[in-house]
Amino acid sequence: MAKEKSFDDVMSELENIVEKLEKADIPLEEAVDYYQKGIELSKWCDERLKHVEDKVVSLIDENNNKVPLDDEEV
Amino acid sequence: MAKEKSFDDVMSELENIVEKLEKADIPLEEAVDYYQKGIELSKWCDERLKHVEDKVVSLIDENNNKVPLDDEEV
Amino acid sequence: MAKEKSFDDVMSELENIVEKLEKADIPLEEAVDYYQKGIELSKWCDERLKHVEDKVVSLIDENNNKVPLDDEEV
Amino acid sequence: MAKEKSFDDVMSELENIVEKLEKADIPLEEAVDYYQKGIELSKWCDERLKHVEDKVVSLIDENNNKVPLDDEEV
Amino acid sequence: MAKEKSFDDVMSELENIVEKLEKADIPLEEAVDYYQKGIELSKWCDERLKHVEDKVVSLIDENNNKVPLDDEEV
Amino acid sequence: MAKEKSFDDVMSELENIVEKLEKADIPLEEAVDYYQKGIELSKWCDERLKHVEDKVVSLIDENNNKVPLDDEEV
Amino acid sequence: MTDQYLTVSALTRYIKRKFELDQHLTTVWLRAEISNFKHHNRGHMYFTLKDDQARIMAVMFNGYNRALNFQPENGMDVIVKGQVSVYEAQGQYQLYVHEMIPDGVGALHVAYEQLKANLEREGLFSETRKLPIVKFPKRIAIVTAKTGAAVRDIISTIMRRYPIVDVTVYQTLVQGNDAKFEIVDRLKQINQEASADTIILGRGGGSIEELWAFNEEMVARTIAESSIPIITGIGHETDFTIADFVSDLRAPTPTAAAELAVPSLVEVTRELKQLTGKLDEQLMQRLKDKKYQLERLTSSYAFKYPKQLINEKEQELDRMVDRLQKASLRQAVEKRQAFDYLVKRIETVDLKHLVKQEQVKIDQRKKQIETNFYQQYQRHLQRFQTQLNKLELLSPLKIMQRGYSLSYDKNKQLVKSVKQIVPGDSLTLRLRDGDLDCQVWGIEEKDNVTGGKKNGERKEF
Repeated sequence: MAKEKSFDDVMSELENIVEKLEKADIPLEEAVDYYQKGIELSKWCDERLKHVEDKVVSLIDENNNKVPLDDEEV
Repeated sequence: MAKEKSFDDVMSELENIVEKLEKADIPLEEAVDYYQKGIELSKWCDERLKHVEDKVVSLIDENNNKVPLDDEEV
Repeated sequence: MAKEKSFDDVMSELENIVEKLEKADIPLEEAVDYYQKGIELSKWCDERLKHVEDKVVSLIDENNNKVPLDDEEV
Repeated sequence: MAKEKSFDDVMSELENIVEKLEKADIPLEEAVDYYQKGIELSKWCDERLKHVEDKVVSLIDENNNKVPLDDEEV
Repeated sequence: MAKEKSFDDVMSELENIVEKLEKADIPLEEAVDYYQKGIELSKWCDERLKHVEDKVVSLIDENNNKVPLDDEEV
Repeated sequence: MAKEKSFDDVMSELENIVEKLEKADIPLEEAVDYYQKGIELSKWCDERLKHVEDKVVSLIDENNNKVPLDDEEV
Repeated sequence: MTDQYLTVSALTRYIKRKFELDQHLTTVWLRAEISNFKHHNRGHMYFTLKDDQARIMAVMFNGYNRALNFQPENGMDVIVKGQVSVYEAQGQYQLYVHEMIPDGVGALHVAYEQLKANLEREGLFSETRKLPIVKFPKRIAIVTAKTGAAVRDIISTIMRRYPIVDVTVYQTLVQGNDAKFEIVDRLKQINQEASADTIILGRGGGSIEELWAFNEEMVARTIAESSIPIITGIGHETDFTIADFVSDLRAPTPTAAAELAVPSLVEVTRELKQLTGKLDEQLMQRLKDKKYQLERLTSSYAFKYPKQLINEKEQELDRMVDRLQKASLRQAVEKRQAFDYLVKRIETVDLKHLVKQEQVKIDQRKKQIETNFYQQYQRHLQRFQTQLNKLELLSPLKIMQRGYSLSYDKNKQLVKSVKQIVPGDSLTLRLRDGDLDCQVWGIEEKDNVTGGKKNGERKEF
């Protein structure tokens, strides 16, 4: 998957696929293809999200070390 | 049978044969031909399905291995 | 008897002969001929049927050997 | 960050970013960029404040030495 | 601070600064600058007053030698 | 202080100075200057008053001769 | 015709208006003798003024005659000032007297009044042209007679109050014809010499004639021209001379003039002390004010607690960082939730089930094909068996069970006539239960089907 694609674009794509998969009359092979594509996209999204989550958390940790705020709040 | 044929096409064909065989006045040789064709097609479908099943299993396995979500759910 | 002849054609012929034989005033010699012909045709039909049966059995065997599905289902 | 920027300008910038982040429909990558920028700005503000505080403390000390006001108050 | 400035001018300046400092929305850097300036000015005023007091006391002493006034007043 | 100045003028000046000093909003330096001037003036007046000589009352007679007036006469 | 007549009242009023409009009649100075004097008990005076040839009725109302310092009586020569008008009720013109003095001094009074009026008109009495009296004079010139109570009173008063002043007495005549010249000379002399900062012009009490020098125009003008302030103390309290009007300050008596000319030394000393005290007091007060002002400024909240300026910013920053982190986390969490939801939805797609469904479908088809084919097969089989059964039932071989047989030649042709056969031919004789191979030995032809022998011909093998 190209790095240029945004998370939200990919999420839209994924949602699209999920909707297609949820239709009752989808041909089996198409379903499998969509499923495969969906798995692929969800992996990409997951990695992306994990990366972001790690970043946010690490920045917050780092920040908390320097600017201690109320622990309950953060 | 050409690989290009879709599973659903073949299933339609198969159904077609069933309908034809249901007609009362079908000549024996034709019936045999249909029968032979039907068996052939159903074999093809079986194989195809088997192949799809393998793929599905491997996709699900793959998915489960890389994106471990709640175990009970998957 | 030509192989091109269909089972139904032959059956029609046989039926024809039987009808002729059912007529009371048919000379014996003719009756014998018809009968003889009828026997011939019936033999052909019988063979034909047997042949079909064999073929079906072999197809079923073949099918069962190559695509073993759930035993109960097939 | 350029030294010429005032604390209040940077705070406004920070607030701007926070407001953007508080909107529900922001794309993930933008959110990350905003967040990173926000952290950067908040660090800058923090340092600025520390710097200013030191300055004020030294001014107070200096003031107390030369123009003694109420000790408890300052 | 230039000696030419009058005590009252400097007091006005100081008052001005105090007013500005009392405004809640004053930018940080400005506030500190004002504070610094205010400290400077208040020192100057204080010294000025002390100087004047000394001068007056010496004048009064001188004066009292020739025109004795009520001691309690001075 | 010039000798030519009359006691009257100096007293007025002194009064003037006191009036000016009574104004609450007089600049500090001016106040000191006024004070200094006032002290000077009051000294001058004081000296003037202390310096009471026996004044001779003289008479300009019909002949425009200046003669001391007899004490008995006065 | 009657319209041309006036009423007496109208005529009288007309005449009265004429009197009142005549300037000569509104201010009249008159010298005459009083007769028929009557002082009415309500205060008004009624009398006749006469000379050798004429008389005029006169009235002096209460308000005017109260100022008189003598009692008018019949035969008295007087000078009066008044206005001529008409008493309408009597149709009588009369003099309404405003002022009255006994004749003799009368001429002087007229001169006095006329000079006073002139000088006043010139503005010599105006307060604005009066010089201020020096509060603390250094040299005082006293213009008065060398001897007498006046000069003594003046000098002693000055010496008692303010001994530090120089006093010079400029001797002068104060009565008689030459007095005015001496007074003028002295005043001019003092001005020329600039030998004083205050002049006291004084004289003791006396009659109007004795004080007359001070009513002379030249004296008045000299006083007015003086560049040194002049205090007049002439006569008694009730005496007002022209000099008094022109001088810069009028004192009722010579002693009073001395008091006005100099301050009291005791008072001056007290005043100086007060001023000096105020000087200290005020400066200290100003210093106190400034100190207080400075203290107020330096103790202002913002100035005293500068950290407060930072504290607010600190809090602001903390709040902002909180918001930043919350918002960022929320963003991540929301994306995660949205994502997880999608993933869950994908996972609920049961592909295995789909496969199973397809498998079931395939199997169904397969079964249907088999069933349908079997039915077809059965149909064909039945059809066949039906015919086969029928065929068997109709088999001509059954006829042969009754003893018939069928003969077939060597070509397997049914032999239907003897003519098909020659002796020696082989025949197959089919019986019910088998075939017999036979050879024809002889042929015997018979007629037709009836079975009669044909000519009895017999062929033999």
